[in-house]
Amino acid sequence: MSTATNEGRGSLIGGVPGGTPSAAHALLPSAEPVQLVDPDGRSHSDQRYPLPDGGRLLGAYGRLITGRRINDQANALVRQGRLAVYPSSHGQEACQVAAAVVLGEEDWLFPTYRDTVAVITRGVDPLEVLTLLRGDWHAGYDPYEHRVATQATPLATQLLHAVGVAHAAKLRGESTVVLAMCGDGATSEGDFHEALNFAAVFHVPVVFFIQNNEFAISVPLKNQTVAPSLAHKAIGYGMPGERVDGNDLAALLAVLGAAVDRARDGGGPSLVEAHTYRMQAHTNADDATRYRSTDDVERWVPKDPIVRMRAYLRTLDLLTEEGEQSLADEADAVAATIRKGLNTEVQVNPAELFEYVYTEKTSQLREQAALLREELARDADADAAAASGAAGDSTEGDQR
Amino acid sequence: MSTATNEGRGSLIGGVPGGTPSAAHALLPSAEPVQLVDPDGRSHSDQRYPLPDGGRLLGAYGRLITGRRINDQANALVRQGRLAVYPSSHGQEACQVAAAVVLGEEDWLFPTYRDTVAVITRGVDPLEVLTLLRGDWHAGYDPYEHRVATQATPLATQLLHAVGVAHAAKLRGESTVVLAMCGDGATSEGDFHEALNFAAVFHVPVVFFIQNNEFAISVPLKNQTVAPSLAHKAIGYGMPGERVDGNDLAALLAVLGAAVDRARDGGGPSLVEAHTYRMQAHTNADDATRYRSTDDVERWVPKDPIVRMRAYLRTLDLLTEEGEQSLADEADAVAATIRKGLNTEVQVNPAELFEYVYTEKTSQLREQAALLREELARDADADAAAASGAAGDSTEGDQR
Amino acid sequence: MTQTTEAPAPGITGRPDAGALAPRATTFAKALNAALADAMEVDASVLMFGEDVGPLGGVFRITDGLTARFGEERCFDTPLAEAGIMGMAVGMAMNGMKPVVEMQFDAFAYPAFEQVVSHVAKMPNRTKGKVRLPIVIRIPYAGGIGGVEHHCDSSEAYYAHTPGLTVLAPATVRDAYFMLREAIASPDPVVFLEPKKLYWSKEEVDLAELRRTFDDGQAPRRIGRAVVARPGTDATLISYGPSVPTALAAAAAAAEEGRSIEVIDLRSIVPFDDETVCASVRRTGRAVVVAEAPGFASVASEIVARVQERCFHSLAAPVLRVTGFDIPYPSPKLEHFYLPSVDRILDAVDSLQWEDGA
Amino acid sequence: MTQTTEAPAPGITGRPDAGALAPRATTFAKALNAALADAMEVDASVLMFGEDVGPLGGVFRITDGLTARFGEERCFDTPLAEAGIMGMAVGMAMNGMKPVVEMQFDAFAYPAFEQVVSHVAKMPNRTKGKVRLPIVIRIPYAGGIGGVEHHCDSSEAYYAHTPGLTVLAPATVRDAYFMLREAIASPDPVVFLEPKKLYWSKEEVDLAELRRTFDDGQAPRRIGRAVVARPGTDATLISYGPSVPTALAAAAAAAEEGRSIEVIDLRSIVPFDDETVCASVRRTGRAVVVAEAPGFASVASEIVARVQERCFHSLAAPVLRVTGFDIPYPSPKLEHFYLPSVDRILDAVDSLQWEDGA
Ligand SMILES: Cc1ncc(C[n+]2csc(CCOP(=O)(O)OP(=O)(O)O)c2C)c(N)n1
Ligand SMILES: Cc1ncc(C[n+]2csc(CCOP(=O)(O)OP(=O)(O)O)c2C)c(N)n1
Ligand SMILES: [Mg+2]
Ligand SMILES: [Mg+2]
Repeated sequence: MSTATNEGRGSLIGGVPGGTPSAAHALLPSAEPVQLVDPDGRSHSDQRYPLPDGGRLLGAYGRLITGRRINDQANALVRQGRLAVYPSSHGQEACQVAAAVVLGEEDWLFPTYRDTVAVITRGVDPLEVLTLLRGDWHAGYDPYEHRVATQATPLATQLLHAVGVAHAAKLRGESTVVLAMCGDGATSEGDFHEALNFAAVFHVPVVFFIQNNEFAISVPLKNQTVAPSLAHKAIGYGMPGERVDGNDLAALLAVLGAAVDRARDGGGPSLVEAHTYRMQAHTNADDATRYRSTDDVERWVPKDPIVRMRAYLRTLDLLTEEGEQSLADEADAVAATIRKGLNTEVQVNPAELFEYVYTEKTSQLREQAALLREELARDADADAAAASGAAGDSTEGDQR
Repeated sequence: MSTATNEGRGSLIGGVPGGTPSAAHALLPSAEPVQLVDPDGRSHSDQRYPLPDGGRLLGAYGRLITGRRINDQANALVRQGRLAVYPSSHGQEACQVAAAVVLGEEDWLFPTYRDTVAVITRGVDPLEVLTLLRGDWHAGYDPYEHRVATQATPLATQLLHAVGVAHAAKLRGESTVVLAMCGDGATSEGDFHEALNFAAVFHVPVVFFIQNNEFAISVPLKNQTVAPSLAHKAIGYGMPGERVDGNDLAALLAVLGAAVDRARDGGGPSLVEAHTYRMQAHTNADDATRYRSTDDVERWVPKDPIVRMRAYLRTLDLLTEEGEQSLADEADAVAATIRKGLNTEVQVNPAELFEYVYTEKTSQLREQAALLREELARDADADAAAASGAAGDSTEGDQR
Repeated sequence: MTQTTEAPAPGITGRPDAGALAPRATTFAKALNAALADAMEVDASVLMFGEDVGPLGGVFRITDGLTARFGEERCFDTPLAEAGIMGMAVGMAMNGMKPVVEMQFDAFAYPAFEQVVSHVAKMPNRTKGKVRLPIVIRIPYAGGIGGVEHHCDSSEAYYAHTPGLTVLAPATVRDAYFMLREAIASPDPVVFLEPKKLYWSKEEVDLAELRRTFDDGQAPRRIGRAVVARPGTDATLISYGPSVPTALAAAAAAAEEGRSIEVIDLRSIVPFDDETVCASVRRTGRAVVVAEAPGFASVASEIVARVQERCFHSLAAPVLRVTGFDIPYPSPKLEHFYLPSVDRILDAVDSLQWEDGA
Repeated sequence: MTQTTEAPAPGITGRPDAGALAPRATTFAKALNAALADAMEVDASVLMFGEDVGPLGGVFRITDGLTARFGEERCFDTPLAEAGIMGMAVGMAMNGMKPVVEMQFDAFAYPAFEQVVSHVAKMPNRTKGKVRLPIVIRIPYAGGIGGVEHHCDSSEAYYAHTPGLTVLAPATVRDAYFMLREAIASPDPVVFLEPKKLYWSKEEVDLAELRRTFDDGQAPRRIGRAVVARPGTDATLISYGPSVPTALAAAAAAAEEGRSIEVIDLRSIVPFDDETVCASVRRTGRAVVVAEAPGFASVASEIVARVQERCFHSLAAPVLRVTGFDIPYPSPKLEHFYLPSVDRILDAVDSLQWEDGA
């Protein structure tokens, strides 16, 4: 009916509905996911997405090696009981790395529980990231330090926060771009829909990045959607959708990089779906054999993101044997830091339970904190009596 | 990646994601809304949608006349204080009528607060329909009698109920189709998204019917979405979307009829967007001059659904002067019934407040009902004393 | 915690406010509107958004004129999605803004419940206070206006039970102004409940004077501070929001029968002012809690529980409740049977075992 | 309302159940699984759906084997959307089915809150009982399992405050079985709270015998019926769900100190069994309510309020509460500071003014 396009650059409210059929079709993703380097390490050219240069690929490849090492290390620590639970991104590290490295310092990353590697790649201290999963009570890191939101657990809720952060930045005229991650399962939640629609209507710089790893715990993609692809949802919000091989680091850097550039240039939000696979169980607590065969998983082994990027870089002599060794050493160093950090017990202070619920404790919380303090003091006295020592100090825990 | 199509006919779980580009494009709506009879009453042929035959059009036209009369009558009753509030569908009657008449007896209709005319067209007693708006406490009609759900107020919530009704029917092997209505504003709610996705994944026979009347109270469509059209959302769920001129009764009958047939034949859900306009304020309580000009509204006057259908039918001599008179008389009769019915005061029985909250009253509700009964008895005694009569009966109100 | 030293609030009866210059009749709605406008003027990070709050000015006109005055970047309509509104507010608050959002009616806030409970209430704690969320959630609230289903819910218990939220309900025009200003200034998320039936109530107040008082830091704190709305000696009525005028009317009626009833207007449900409430009950020895919401597991239950825990030996009778019934909010023709009424309150007061040894 | 005549439930300590034949150690989880299977077998309209409840059998394996046994049309996975699950359940229940839905964890039920409050709870009333909604909402519930954030919420107050919902929380293996069967058979919507920490608790029960008892209509009604889980004379502990074992342990410890404590297991939060609770408190004269949820405006508040309203003159001391603090549920390393503990309960009992004239 209307022929206006949906480019609302610069205005707070985006374009108007309508649009010519061809303009509309431009919002649809390509029929096949963008791939620049295939599983055998051969590169393919793509008209829209130039291959990132060797230096960039090599740098990102290093993060890939470290990312894999972090996943392996965390899994080991779970087995040793030093981490409560770990949702591994094993096999998805190319997505993790790309999501972090395409962003500038002024940008924000909104990760989920599975995106620990992305968060660390962005610069957050690994020990801080693992705080919560060690049993401490808070999310671990200061979101403002590296502009990384806390790893969201309630699915898709964070996508709306991402829109809000971008909206605030836009209102202040800042050039911040927000990259918000979610899984294939999360796309079914109402908050996914509302986030994409708000982003489009307010024309804010958010890149929605779906890691489609074909499972939501035990539920396969076909029970999640029967759409041609998840990226086909974008047109319903009037934003472009794109599909990318989620195990192809080069393609991810290119496609996500273009989406970030577009957003920064006032082109508004977009949706990128990466096709990847969850190689391990949902978490260590999950038993994946109940719902998928090892054959299914095996089929994805040859598509591993590290294998192909290594082959590509080695073939071009961008990566040498020594280079590999030094990347492995770097990765080992990070793993060692994690291991060492997790060897020291988390020190928790129960008084902190009441400290941050409100900026200033309510009288109710003051009473409750006092109750706990008394209990602890009594316990301490009893312990002290038992050990015939003295332990009056702990009563002061919440006085700061 | 995968080339399977998303046709999952017959299986409980629909198809798998993926699909060839051309198959995917088939899910997109036409570039322009389907129109079979233009505002001047001229018919146009459309390859996909044959014009309904004259008898069918004439029958539906009669309902259109009655529908308009109901809207006018209800508005008048609001002005007289006999109805609390009335969200009129003035100008949208073609949508209202078509939604009701394309369904068979075994089918279900899920209307919103604005769809009173659709509900009455489906056969529900007008006085029952207006029960709630008169100030009585319940929805007025038995949803099972005509298979019409209660008129939903919380936006988009009913779309999920529609999916559930269709799903249950499908599990029992019944041929029920469900037509679920909502407005353009409601498409922004998370429940809209979840309903369409559930319908597609479970491949259930639901026709989602959006009356895009360009406003959600004061909010114009452009602040609701920047998608090429609302029907473009369908592809994101893997179902076909279609657009239709919402003031063209013939096109509505054709398009909705085809969608219902498709659903009944196991073709799964689809989404139909009708382009229409809310000619009056949101409800009588709203002041539309605060957010739109009379000019905007005037532009839609020539597109009135009655005017064009009348012109078409008169031109073809399907409608005669006497025919018109008798339709007007029918409409008057319905209006008179409504007027008369609303002249008698609603009789409310406070004891009923506690009757239906649970199948069997909890002991808590028994106590609360008793408290109210005592109060009323005391009041009655006081009244009786004042009038020196007797009024013991009212204490028995909740004993049934 | 000390009780506010301010004089009892004037109630909604329109008693002239002695302190104000050039008073004139001002509605509760207008006071809220002025509070929003003043807050937006003094702080550029204050934003107002929601459904129909832009050009229309909100279905209750609380945001009237704000878009015209501050531009559509500061007061704007969103797509129709409450979780979206709430979630976007979280992000904006994370990034330096002070969003005030309107949920169009109480029952239409429920789609946002996950965002409220899992994020608005908990994000500050989750981040050790690094991320504060200075969000105000304005909710036209409760009944008594002859509204149809979904338009009259009293939803305070859901919020009051959720740690991390401040929950306020003003009952007077002055409090409407000061409490909304205070809510917007608060670094913590506030659920701000606006009793619909009081929107059109009036008081003689001078809004310019209120603004000066607030901007000068002279307005006594109201968050966490109850107030004695009417002093009395024989029993205490504890109420908030829409029930305050009903409680005051009941106290006035009781006075005619020779009973001196104290009325407490909580104003702040969370934090709760134990001190003011308990001081009153210890003095009077009798208490009735009045609230519109269904009584079961409600804020009224909490008040009863706290009062008997803290004032047990001062009580001459059990603490009673006059609340809504445990049923869905009824339709216009029936709501008066449901709502706490003066008679029902007086009945409750009468049953407070006034006879010796009863 | 009369109290059930059945003997006190055996608790979770695994005491043998005298009435059962061939008893063997059965977990709470297994009893729930059996109840679902048995209900699905006797009634073809019973369906089970939710997230991961199909081939996986649910993250707690409560639906283990149901898809294999009854087919994917009767027990199936849905897309990941809780409002969707709940809304579809409403439609299915409208159209002749008895849906049992699983919310994966308590906090993940919040997206469905609008559907629960505005439809599940109210549709029957709205339609004058024409549309009944025999839906069971199963919620793995509360803490004590060392779970991370969002996985340990005690959300019962939200549901108990909402008229129209039946709210149940079993504490024993037998009750888990019978109450889930009863919930599925109920024509009204039921929020069925499954204390996670009890999933692995065991009792010697014969599931086949339980099934016969239920199918023969011999199982005494449990909806609306509390039970005395341990008799005593000096004070009453009122608890439900995950707090029952803690209360029983406290009573056992008190017994060693010479105090005879009665423990009530509510089982049914809504409807509430005033009779059983008040009979006990009138006998003992003292009461402490024990519950995991934050105490403010909670079910515990309600119990305190009701008991003091109804038993005021029997009370020797105020009714006290031992509840969770008014803070977000803490992390694994800190949850033991938060949860009601035996010591905290004993402290509360000790403070019930046992000295004359205190
Ligand atoms: C609102 C909500 N519902 C349910 C859950 C429980 N849950 C945690 S992860 C998960 C599966 C998510 O799948 P997906 O989005 O594909 O992400 P992936 O785990 O594959 O990375 C579920 C159901 C949750 N965290 N939040
Ligand atoms: C969940 C919810 N939020 C808000 C409202 C208040 N409300 C009632 S109608 C309406 C506008 C709906 O617009 P649309 O869906 O386009 O339908 P129309 O009124 O145009 O028929 C709003 C915001 C509601 N009923 N439900
Ligand atoms: Mg996934
Ligand atoms: Mg509309």
